[in-house]
Amino acid sequence: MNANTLKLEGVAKTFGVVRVLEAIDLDIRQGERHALIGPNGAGKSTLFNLISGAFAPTSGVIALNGTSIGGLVPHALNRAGLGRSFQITHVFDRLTVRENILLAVMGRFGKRWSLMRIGPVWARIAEETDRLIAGANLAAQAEKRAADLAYSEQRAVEICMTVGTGASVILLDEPTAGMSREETRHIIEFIRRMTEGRTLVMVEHDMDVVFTLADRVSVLVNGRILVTGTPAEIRSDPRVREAYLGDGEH
Amino acid sequence: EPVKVAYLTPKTGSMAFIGAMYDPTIDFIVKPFNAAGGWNGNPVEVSVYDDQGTTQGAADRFKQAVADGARIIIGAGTSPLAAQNLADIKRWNQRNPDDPAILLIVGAEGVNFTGADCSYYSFRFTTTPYIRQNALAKVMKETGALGQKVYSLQPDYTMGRDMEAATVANAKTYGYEVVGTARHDVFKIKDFSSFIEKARAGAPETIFTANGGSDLQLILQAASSAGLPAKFAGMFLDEPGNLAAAGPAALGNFTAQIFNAQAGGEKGEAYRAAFNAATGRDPVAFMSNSLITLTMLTHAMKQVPAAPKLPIKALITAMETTKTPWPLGDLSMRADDHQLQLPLVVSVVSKDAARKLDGTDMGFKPVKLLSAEEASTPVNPDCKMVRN
Amino acid sequence: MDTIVVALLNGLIYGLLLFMISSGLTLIFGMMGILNFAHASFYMLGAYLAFAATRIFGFWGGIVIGTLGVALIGLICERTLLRHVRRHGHVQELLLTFGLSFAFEELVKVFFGPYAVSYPVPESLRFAAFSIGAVQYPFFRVLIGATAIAMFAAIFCLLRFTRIGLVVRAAVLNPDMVRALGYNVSAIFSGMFAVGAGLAGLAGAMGGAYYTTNPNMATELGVIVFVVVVVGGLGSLSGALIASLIIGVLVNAVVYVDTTFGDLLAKIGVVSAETARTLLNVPIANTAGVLPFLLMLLVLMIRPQGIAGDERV
Amino acid sequence: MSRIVLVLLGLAAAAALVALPALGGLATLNLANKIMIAAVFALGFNLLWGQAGLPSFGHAAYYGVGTFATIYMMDAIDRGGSFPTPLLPLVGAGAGFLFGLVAGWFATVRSGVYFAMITVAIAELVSALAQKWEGLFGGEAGIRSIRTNWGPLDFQSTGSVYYLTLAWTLVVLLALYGLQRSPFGLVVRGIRERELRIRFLGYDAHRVKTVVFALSAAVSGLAGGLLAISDESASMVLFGGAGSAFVVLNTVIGGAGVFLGPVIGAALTTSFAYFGSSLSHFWPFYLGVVFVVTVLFAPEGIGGAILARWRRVRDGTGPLIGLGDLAGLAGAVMAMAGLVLLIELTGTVCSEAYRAEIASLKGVWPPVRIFAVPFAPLTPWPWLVGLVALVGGSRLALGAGRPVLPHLFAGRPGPRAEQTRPGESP
Amino acid sequence: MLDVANLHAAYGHVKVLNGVTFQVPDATIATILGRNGSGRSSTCKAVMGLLPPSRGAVRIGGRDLAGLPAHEVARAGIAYVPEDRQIFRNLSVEENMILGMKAGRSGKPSWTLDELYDVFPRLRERRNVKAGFLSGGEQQMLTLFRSVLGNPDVILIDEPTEGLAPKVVEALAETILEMKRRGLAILLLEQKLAMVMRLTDRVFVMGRGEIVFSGSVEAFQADDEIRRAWLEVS
Ligand SMILES: Nc1ncnc2c1ncn2[C@@H]1O[C@H](COP(=O)(O)OP(=O)(O)OP(=O)(O)O)[C@@H](O)[C@H]1O
Ligand SMILES: Nc1ncnc2c1ncn2[C@@H]1O[C@H](COP(=O)(O)OP(=O)(O)OP(=O)(O)O)[C@@H](O)[C@H]1O
Ligand SMILES: [Mg+2]
Ligand SMILES: [Mg+2]
Repeated sequence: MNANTLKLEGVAKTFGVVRVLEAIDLDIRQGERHALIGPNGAGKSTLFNLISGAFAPTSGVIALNGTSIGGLVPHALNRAGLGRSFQITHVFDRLTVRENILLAVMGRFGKRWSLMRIGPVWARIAEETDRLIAGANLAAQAEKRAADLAYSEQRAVEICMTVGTGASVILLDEPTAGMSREETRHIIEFIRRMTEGRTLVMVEHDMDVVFTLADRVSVLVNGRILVTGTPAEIRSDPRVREAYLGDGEH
Repeated sequence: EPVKVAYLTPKTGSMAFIGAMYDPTIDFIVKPFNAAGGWNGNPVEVSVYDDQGTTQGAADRFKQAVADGARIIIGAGTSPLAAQNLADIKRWNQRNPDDPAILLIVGAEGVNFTGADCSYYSFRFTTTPYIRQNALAKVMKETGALGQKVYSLQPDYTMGRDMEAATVANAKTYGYEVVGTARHDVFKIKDFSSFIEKARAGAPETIFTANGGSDLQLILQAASSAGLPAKFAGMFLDEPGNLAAAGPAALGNFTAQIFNAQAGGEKGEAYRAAFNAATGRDPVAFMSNSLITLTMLTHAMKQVPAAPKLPIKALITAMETTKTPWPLGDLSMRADDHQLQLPLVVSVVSKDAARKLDGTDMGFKPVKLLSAEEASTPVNPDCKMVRN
Repeated sequence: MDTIVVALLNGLIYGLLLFMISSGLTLIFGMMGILNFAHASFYMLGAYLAFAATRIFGFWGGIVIGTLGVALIGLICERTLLRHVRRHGHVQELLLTFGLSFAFEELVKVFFGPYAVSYPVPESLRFAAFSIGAVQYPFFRVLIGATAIAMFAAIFCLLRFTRIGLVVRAAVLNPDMVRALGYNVSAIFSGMFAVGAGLAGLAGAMGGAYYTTNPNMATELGVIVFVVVVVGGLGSLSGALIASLIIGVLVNAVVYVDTTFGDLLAKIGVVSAETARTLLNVPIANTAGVLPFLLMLLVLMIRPQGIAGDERV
Repeated sequence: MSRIVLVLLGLAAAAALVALPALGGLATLNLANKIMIAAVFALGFNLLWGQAGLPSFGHAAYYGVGTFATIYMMDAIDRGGSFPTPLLPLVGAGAGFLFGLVAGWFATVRSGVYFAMITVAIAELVSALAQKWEGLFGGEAGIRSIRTNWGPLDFQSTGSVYYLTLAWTLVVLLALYGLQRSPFGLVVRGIRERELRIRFLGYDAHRVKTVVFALSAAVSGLAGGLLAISDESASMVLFGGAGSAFVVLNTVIGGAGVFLGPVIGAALTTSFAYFGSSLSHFWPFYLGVVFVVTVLFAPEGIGGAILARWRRVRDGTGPLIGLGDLAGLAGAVMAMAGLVLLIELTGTVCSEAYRAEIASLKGVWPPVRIFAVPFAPLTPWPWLVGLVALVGGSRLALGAGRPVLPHLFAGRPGPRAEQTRPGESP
Repeated sequence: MLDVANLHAAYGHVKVLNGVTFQVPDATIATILGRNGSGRSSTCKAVMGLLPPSRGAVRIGGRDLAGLPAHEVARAGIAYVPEDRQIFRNLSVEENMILGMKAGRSGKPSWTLDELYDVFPRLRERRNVKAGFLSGGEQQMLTLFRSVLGNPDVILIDEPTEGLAPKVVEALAETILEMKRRGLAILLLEQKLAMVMRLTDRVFVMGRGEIVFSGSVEAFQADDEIRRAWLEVS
């Protein structure tokens, strides 16, 4: 197997005349946690959307485990091993927490057209669902409707779902947005636990989160990758300070 | 013990205007009949059932009517409704051979009712497009109004297709040339000006049409505003509302009418006056069919001898054999296909008509009254009636 | 040649009438996101109100009262009914107007009976505007066309050169934020709805006179206005205009086609001549009524946002 | 406790249903048949709407196709073909399924309003086809056939048709309930909530929607098959807009979000049409008003309102019927009575027959009879009474309803979830 | 000067504000701190009239605005920048800005489009793009500018730094200080303590729908008790 789980080569995107991304090359390694940072409007969300198949790249190749995933529709992408969460929470409001997560797990076990819950595989599905719910500290809320949860809990459900599909590569878009310091600390811990052994790519503006969670960081500026490196390297890179961090407390 | 009669008609829905016509006719015929003793002392009781203009509604009402004890069913709706009634009658009689019911079709003009679908237990009290076209062509030819070039503009369903076929078939008989035919979707075309322009290309003198309702009104409007010189010869111009809606565009067009007081002379005028005195209205269009149906029914009943329960078969026989007087001439029911034999009036819309209609200054001036024999067309060969 | 010109003109004018009716619908949808099922009912109410008023105020008085009266009815509907279901989303609004269309049709029958009423174009307006060959082209048709064009211009200016258009478009998605910027959203919504309804009322007052005024006129036109709006692109005014004209010309032009579907397919070589004569022997000219639906289906499959609609963000 | 009550209620209902032929007359049985057919149709429709969130405004097409297919099969049996009569509705279901598969594949490419418009277009085209293709659809006269007996089973009486319809209705209810509770049903509801999410969980949403559409069409077709058995005929009128409209009406009045909602709606509107039409020609207007009022004040439908009260009892937060409910109900009845009085008066006074009567009485306005009570239309009293009842009743209903209304709305998503979401069509 | 006195408000039956009282004088930046869900955003909504207050007063220039519809409140000179970037996605950037434009009530120096574009030039580049296509941070800035263009006397800014790159946060801070220089009364809701301490003149701490602390930055920093009880999670 290719060690580079997710590989981008020369990926570019233009909207009309606006060139948002130019020739992005990126290697995400098996099992690493990779953060994508950069100024507002640098193209981070766009890059995410390209990887997750929402748009097609104008040029370039995106490969997952060595095979191109360009042009795949979302469900095919998912089955190829890619999971994503959304910047704005996308839970199923009127389903219970358990049902939300069950949907993700069911699909992983190939029970997409099942009319009955018979057979040993359903025991495993239930077990896995319970495990995820417990992992997210949602056991007490399991039978509540997702819409009735607090925001941070919804985010947890969202991440559980993404993990629950068994994706090997997980994309998270600003997972801590809208959370207080305390909640953020909590969710970082949770993400770390849930994505153990998987490859994680995330966009985040909160440098605390980035520097505590990420193994490597890529800085995107004006549609180009400025630099990729460990948190320490990034923190001390003068170009990054200039373009992104400014002269604030970091 | 009253004789129960069920009158099935649309009172609501988009066909409600049909049912609204029939209200005044029932009491007008039935009251005097009951006053004179009814059927051997038993009054006739007519109940109106709203079939809502849908075939499902018609089926429901039929079941309700027979459950209520009616064995004489009057189907006063459009062809699809009458077809449903007919199917229900046939089923009923098949399942209840000892307790048969009959269907009196008031206004449906589909050829099949006295053709392929004719039945011993059903009677049709109106014409077919063939009969009307024949009458129109005959009279217009005689009076020189027909011309050499004829066009056919029809609604694209059974009746329109029959009218078109009749128009083409009669070309030789009445010495005209069909310069074109066109059919259109029913109640879907708002602007008929293209149809009019297309017709204009053949320079017809007469345009035959089986249209009614808003389609007819729209066609007349379009023709008049485009200044098309041809006249229309139609079946249903005298439905209430048409003259009002078409306005001056209606003038000069021909129609084959079931009843026209002026054409009936004194008798006709007396009948109209009596009806008007009782109901405040003149008998027009299918109102006349309803009057004919009820008149013939009550007249036939008089021929049926007393019994504990009205014997339906005897009623059928009486219906087939008696001639019923009617202001325009005698009415009879042809035994071979149960098609009404009736006199027809061909009239033209004119401001000189004796009676003005719909609050307009126009009315129907009779051109010629055809006797039942003159108006008749041969038995439909498709009708294979099983008489039992 | 003359025939072609007349056919084209007929098609265009019919298209303009369609636009007249559907412009209000487009406006209300494009601005407020309400798919107003009762819109064709407003058209019908316009015709009936004008008819009732004509007896007292004359033809022009009837047109004015038909327009304003329906605008008022629209206003009342918005204030007392629609406003209260808005927070439940567009489907609920759609259902409400669906129920209203049902009720309006029956209400008209309560007052005016089930038949068509006599609401003709007055004698004084029945003259030819000009003639093309043997054809005297009626003035009233031209008047309908001109009104529709004036209507387009007026709405276009309203939306383009005043801030109202912006405010309403913004308020559909974020009413609270627009309020917080200092705009009286509910007043503007009511006004917009009233204008949309009034436009349908005007179309009804004119169309009812030229065509017919009967209780089924809403149902007969109801679906076709939706076709116009969908084909044009939901909410796009110029799209609606283009779609109206296309549909108008198409349904008029198809009448002149003297061939059947079978022949057409046989000519291309898709089916055998035998099949053409038997199974597919449907003259194309007979399909004028269903053509708009075919067109709509086609547009929805190929270009779902319609001719001029943009992909909503 | 509540479960026992439910079971008892269910048993009582079942007993009443089985005993109906012995109790009711022919007309009652026929009404019951029509209610069940409408209920099955509405259940099929609601599978698409309530479960998958896809609003179809052209469902009559699948219903009609089911009816025609079944009639053709009945005809084949009549000519000596062998097919068990009790299974005839499956023919309708099969036809609906196949047609739904094709139509659904096209329609579900889009969502929201666009989806709705495609269903309308398909229905219109089918309706036009039925009008033009006389050979298959029988033109205006339609086509008919007859029920044949099967083995020892006699299907000639309305009673036997009733039992057959009842059996199939129960089968459909059970099957749909099972489907809703099944894992696949969960996927369908997920699509209703957030299709994009479902796709990112690895489900082929288009395929799922196509299948749901086809299933919904199949149930509608099955209802059409039941109609064919009951009426023994089919005509192009079935494809008209009225059928598509009524199924929406039934579902909304009953409540799309409640499993039995469509059944309640079907029962109400079918009986309303059945009895109403013999009482007043303006019954469709009243139905329209009931519909509008439901949408306004009980967006979850009557089923939703009942369910909310049931929950109230179960959770011990209130009585089954509170004082507010009673006042609201009384107000609604009063308002409706006032409306009926006003409309009947107006309708009669404006009618041609009445004007003719005035003419024949030489200008005297005869009393207007409403439910056998005479009213003098030229005095202000009947009008005033109607107006007062209408206005007062509405006030009572609205005022009394105020504390109740939040309960009615209980089922909707909270404000947080209501914010518009990107990537979703309106 | 914004003067909020004893404000109460509820979502349905759930009370969120239980008598909120505070003042923000002109040319002052005040910050409300508090845990998630303490009711800060609700305070802004209640002041604006978006969440109708059940009791209490909202005064500006002596006039009580409590209970008025939101558009009246806005016209009285209060602007609101919501936390959830309520940009008009279907309008272009410039149209969004135009919608915000409104003449101020007093003769205070007014803001112009160009001036704001200079603060964050990316928006100028994007002026004809539909706002829905903007990146998260661009949307955040647009929301702020749109309100500023209304030339308000009082501005309520809810979580402005959310999703902003650190460098843009600098520009934002600069803009807020400029507003203060032009005499606005500014109420800030913010989570980033460092930023708060740098900008603000006054600190309010909110807990359970009430103001539990009110004072200068120094007083706040000195009061460990308050921080522990109302801001940190044990
Ligand atoms: N559909 C589009 N049409 C035009 N421009 C677009 C479109 N989508 C994005 N853009 C532009 O592309 C640029 C990159 O946007 P993107 O959302 O990827 O930024 P980002 O890095 O995620 O920023 P942020 O951190 O602020 O969220 C932005 O300037 C945006 O305006
Ligand atoms: N629309 C709503 N309906 C019902 N409850 C709400 C609504 N909005 C907020 N709440 C509740 O009101 C309380 C206060 O919320 P508010 O948004 O004012 O808090 P906040 O201090 O701004 O928190 P945050 O840091 O999350 O923005 C919370 O418990 C929240 O759950
Ligand atoms: Mg982004
Ligand atoms: Mg907040």
